[in-house]
Amino acid sequence: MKHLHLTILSQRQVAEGYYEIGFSWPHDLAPPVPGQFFTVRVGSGPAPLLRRPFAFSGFTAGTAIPDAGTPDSPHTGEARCIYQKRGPATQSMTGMAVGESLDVLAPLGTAFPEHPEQGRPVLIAGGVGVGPMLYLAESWRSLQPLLIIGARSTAFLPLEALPNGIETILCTDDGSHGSQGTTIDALNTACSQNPDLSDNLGSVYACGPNPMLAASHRWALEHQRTCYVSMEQTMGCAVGACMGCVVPVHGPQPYARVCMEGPVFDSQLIDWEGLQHG
Amino acid sequence: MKHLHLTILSQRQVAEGYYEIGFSWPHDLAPPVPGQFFTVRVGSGPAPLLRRPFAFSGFTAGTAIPDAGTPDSPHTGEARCIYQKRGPATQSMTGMAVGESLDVLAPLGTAFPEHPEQGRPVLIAGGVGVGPMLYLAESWRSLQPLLIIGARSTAFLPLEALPNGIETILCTDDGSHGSQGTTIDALNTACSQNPDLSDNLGSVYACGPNPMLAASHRWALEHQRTCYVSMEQTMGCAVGACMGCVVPVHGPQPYARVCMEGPVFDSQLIDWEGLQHG
Amino acid sequence: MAEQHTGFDPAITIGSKQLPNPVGVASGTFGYGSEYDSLFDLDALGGLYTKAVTLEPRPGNAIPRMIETPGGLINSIGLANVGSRRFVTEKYPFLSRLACPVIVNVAGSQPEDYLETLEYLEQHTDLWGYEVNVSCPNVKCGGQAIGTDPKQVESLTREFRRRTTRPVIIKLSPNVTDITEIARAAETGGADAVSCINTLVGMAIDIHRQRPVLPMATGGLSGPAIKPVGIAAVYRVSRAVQIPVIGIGGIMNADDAIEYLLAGASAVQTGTVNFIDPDVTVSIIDGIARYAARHNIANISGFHGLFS
Amino acid sequence: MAEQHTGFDPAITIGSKQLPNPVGVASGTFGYGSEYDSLFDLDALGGLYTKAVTLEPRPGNAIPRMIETPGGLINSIGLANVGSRRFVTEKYPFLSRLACPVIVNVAGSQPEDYLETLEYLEQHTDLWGYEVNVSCPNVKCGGQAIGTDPKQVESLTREFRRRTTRPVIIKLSPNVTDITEIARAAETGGADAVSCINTLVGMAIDIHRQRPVLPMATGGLSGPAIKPVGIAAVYRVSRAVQIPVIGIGGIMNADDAIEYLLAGASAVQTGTVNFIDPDVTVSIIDGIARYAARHNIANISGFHGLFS
Ligand SMILES: Cc1cc2nc3c(=O)[nH]c(=O)nc-3n(C[C@H](O)[C@H](O)[C@H](O)COP(=O)(O)OP(=O)(O)OC[C@H]3O[C@@H](n4cnc5c(N)ncnc54)[C@H](O)[C@@H]3O)c2cc1C
Ligand SMILES: Cc1cc2nc3c(=O)[nH]c(=O)nc-3n(C[C@H](O)[C@H](O)[C@H](O)COP(=O)(O)OP(=O)(O)OC[C@H]3O[C@@H](n4cnc5c(N)ncnc54)[C@H](O)[C@@H]3O)c2cc1C
Ligand SMILES: Cc1cc2nc3c(=O)[nH]c(=O)nc-3n(C[C@H](O)[C@H](O)[C@H](O)COP(=O)(O)O)c2cc1C
Ligand SMILES: Cc1cc2nc3c(=O)[nH]c(=O)nc-3n(C[C@H](O)[C@H](O)[C@H](O)COP(=O)(O)O)c2cc1C
Ligand code: FES
Ligand code: FES
Repeated sequence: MKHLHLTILSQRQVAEGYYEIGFSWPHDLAPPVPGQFFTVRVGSGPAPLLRRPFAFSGFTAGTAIPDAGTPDSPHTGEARCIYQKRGPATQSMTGMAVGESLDVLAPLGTAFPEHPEQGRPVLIAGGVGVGPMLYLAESWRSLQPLLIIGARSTAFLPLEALPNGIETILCTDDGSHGSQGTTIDALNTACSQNPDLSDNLGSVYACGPNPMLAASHRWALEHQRTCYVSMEQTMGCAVGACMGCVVPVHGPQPYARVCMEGPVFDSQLIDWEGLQHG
Repeated sequence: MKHLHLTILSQRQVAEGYYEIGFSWPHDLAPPVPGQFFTVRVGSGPAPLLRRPFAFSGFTAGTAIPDAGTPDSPHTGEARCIYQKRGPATQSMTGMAVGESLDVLAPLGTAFPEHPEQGRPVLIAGGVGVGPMLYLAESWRSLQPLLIIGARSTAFLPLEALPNGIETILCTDDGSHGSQGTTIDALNTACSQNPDLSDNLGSVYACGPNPMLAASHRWALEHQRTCYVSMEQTMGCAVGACMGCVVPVHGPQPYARVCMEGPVFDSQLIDWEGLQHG
Repeated sequence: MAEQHTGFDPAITIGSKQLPNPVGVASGTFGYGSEYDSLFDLDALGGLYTKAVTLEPRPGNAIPRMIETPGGLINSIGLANVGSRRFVTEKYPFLSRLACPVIVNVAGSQPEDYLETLEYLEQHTDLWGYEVNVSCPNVKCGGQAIGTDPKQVESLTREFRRRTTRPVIIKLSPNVTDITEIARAAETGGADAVSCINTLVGMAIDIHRQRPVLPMATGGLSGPAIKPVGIAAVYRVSRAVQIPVIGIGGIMNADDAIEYLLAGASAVQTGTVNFIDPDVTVSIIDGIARYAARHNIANISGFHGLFS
Repeated sequence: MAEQHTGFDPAITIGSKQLPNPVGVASGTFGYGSEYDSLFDLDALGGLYTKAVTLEPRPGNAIPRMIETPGGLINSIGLANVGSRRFVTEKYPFLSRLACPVIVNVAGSQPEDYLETLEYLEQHTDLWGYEVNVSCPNVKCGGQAIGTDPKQVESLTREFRRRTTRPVIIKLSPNVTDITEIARAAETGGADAVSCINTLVGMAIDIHRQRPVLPMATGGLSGPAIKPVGIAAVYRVSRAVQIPVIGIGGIMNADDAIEYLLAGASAVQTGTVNFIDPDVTVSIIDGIARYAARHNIANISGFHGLFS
């Protein structure tokens, strides 16, 4: 993990309130992998104060990027992230221009497993969880993942950023795009319409709001699949030092750190009961 | 005095670290006069927190400005200010673009006297005090004011913003432009080189750092002229409510408020001794 | 300007009187009202708390008197005011014409000063009530020296109580080990409400001149930086006493005010924000009413009921 | 990286030992060091204060544990730590290899817990010294409950003193009426230094869910918002005791650290800023040295001498 000053290479809106930002990556640092995240310091004043964590949504290796990095350590790749405009920090990020510097701590956290278990991986995404699932889908392209993305309504689906050639089911709460209902509803419908699919599906990977993660976990349990979830929690240090970002887990320790042991966890480890009270 | 949302009409750099910003003015509000000031709320977060005070450096009446004000109350004038980039608020102001909205409380404070006493008025300016003196010089153009502007060195002189057709003496601490020395040195030199000038000079008007104001006051005393100074003090409310911006004065009350009784004071009223300790 | 939202009664009972709505302006940040008169309709306020009034005029502290800090403001005004007599002749005439409750913030060096000021005001004015400032950190005696001692707070409150039937509000200092102890002392002494909090003791140093920025060294810290301290104080105090608590500290907008009401405050005061957004109270009053309507809150206790 | 600036000796004597320079990292914001190892050279630190260590492991408080406020951070970690035994086996090996002073922040519920932890650490480690956390606002017993009572502070300090010749530093709470009284109690008990301040009691409310954001309701407020409170505390405490004062609270950069040194601190600790700018200590150490060189300051007391 390094404290980096990277160069913004791209920024575009991908859905209502959602943006994709791309920034340079040092040639001598291992590329980020799906599930890992980084933190950004926005501005230099006392507010917003804390660094903000974001998951990587993609990475493109490349050739040296002009004016990014130093001659000794040129930047050769582009890392990307899809973020939602929520409060002061993300608001301010939408105003950052190509060429500006981004203060980044990266790469952080425990990624998704490098190889999925047998079968077509099922990737379930919603809200700010879409970014990492797009990256995971891309990296497992050859394994024919099934990607399911849910949103409140059409406008919030990152249609601009969807991958080509990956089977993707979209669903919305209001039915304005794809089927109406949750991602799990969509998954169940797909399985019941196509029993072959159901048999072919392997383990489950989810990132999104906690209720979506809990539902993915329950679905996986019922269908005897493994499930990995990528969790969120307000962070202090993001490097494992402050014990601020913990979630309740089963096991000898009552809590695990989202920034170190996570953000990706085997869903069986999570104490979903305990989490609800948080 | 009103709480206004004005439209930025212009912004340009006029010297190293100095900028001139222009913004719309409601048709139904009296134009600001030289010596008056306004306060700006920069950003919407907890820092910078307080509104920042700035003096008007000019005003141009005009016709309705598109997209400024409302149909009921169109904005028809442009008010201007010259400001120095110092800390967070002014730093952030340099990034504001034409068309953006400016949160302004204006007009505030007691102006320079509308008419000068007999003779050619002497206007002494330095640093962030240049703006209001340019406005005063402009408004007294027909009275042939003598404008003296001092700066550390050439780069800090607002050469871009100087008025045409007004006798202006420039001086710098390092002699890189005009004579070397203070504004009072320059004034003395001019007087000794041209005794006629000396006789013709009327009252003195000064805005700039406190030592410059004190020197102007002493010069005026020695030469039996009236002197008006425009003072600075950290402000809270800027409307006379908090007693935060006071300066020590002679008279029944020990302090006067820069935002109400000032910023322009008859220099004889100021307790220059007491001010030094502040 | 504030819309009417049916079903929500914004009034709050304090002792024998009512505040028409929960949003007042804090002492020292609103002068004597007239300064803000051209900016909005002062009659809409749920309380106008004047700058501290002392028996005799006070020049206030040496300059500079203010310095901005991260998210905050340190002031060292030092109870600068025209004194009780000139208050009555110069400031009261304007205030007496306002429809909103006018509360004079009373201060002094000795308990006797407070009481003489009170007696003078009782004789020469017809105010809504008094806020007793036993929490000013910017003066050597009086103020905080009294407000950190429960015995003195109780006895001063009792003396106020004996001399007036108008609401008596004790303004608490956060610079104590246990603010609930002071609040209970005020309640025992007969206070109708407590306001909390006054400023925190704070200081800034000029590293270029190697000396304190403020000549008195320390001053009072206010503004958004202290909101968490104010919320914690109100939460604790409102659970320790039966009388209403008026929440103060770092309120910048309606959401902040709602935080205070949920924490247990029955009313709030805006302080530093009046310098930043001088007509913000209008939108805070409105924002509270909208929130109440959205959550079917019938009156201020409804906020407390909703809180878990 | 830090340049050498001739003429300035950055070392500070605390009891029988020296800190090599005045910039340490505050307890709870730097884990047990290893977390930051890849970011900069920890050996350059003027002190590494560990997360609180208690006799037995502690899970810490319910979640969420953190919330950002204007210019600040409220935490409710609740002394989550692996306990003294696992500290020795899991954390100490890394720490023992560092060249910088390692100070364990000791906490507990009862005075006995503190002392047993101390005795265990004395037997199993060779640390630079101890910082006694009698100021944690996030636990029901221990912590602040002890730190607000001068008698308990004095006696606990005395018990530490009897059991170790290493530096004993008492960490003071700002949540008291008179912090100098507590500092003097620590000095009387035999402390080698005091650190000040720990966090302020603060609270935030979730107005959408009508409940405190933190399950424990209140937490500890840190960050730039509290810097003025920390500066005022150091200014007062350093004038009330003879032992060195270690300044903490809201330091974000070298200028802030210099403010503390001028106010009377002999050293400083960076807390929340480690989350924001994890290698900031490098530039703070350098910035202090530059300032000292510019003002011909020979050593840390030179900062105090310059102050008027
Ligand atoms: C591991 C991880 C990965 C994430 N990945 C993404 C992503 O790919 N795209 C994306 O849009 N968002 C992501 N988030 C969420 C993102 O961090 C927040 O949206 C962002 O911090 C909001 O900041 P703000 O100032 O705009 O809003 P705020 O007003 O500060 O907060 C809005 C919401 O974000 C939460 N939040 C605020 N600060 C933090 C913090 N320091 N840590 C965690 N949550 C915080 C708040 O609790 C609140 O609910 C991720 C969070 C985590 C923990
Ligand atoms: C009546 C008056 C008229 C002024 N006119 C001009 C002008 O025409 N052009 C111009 O460039 N500047 C003017 N100033 C000064 C201007 O207000 C400050 O430069 C500005 O506030 C700096 O803000 P900052 O955040 O950029 O810097 P900061 O880092 O906040 O401050 C830099 C300096 O400005 C002073 N300052 C900060 N806040 C305030 C405040 N609220 N009130 C007064 N001083 C403050 C500080 O003491 C410090 O010395 C005027 C000030 C006053 C009182
Ligand atoms: C400039 C200034 C002057 C103040 N004067 C007084 C005063 O005279 N009496 C008093 O009780 N409180 C006084 N206060 C404290 C405020 O009334 C209020 O309690 C405090 O500022 C916290 O609220 P805020 O964070 O909203 O500003 C003053 C505060 C400021 C900023
Ligand atoms: C997340 C967090 C955890 C903390 N844990 C401890 C602790 O275990 N022991 C302790 O004495 N102080 C603890 N503190 C207090 C800090 O050491 C420091 O005193 C405080 O944060 C003020 O400094 P700052 O404003 O620079 O953060 C903690 C602070 C934070 C933010
Ligand atoms: S954010 Fe500090 S331990 Fe995870
Ligand atoms: S700034 Fe408040 S009285 Fe002048």
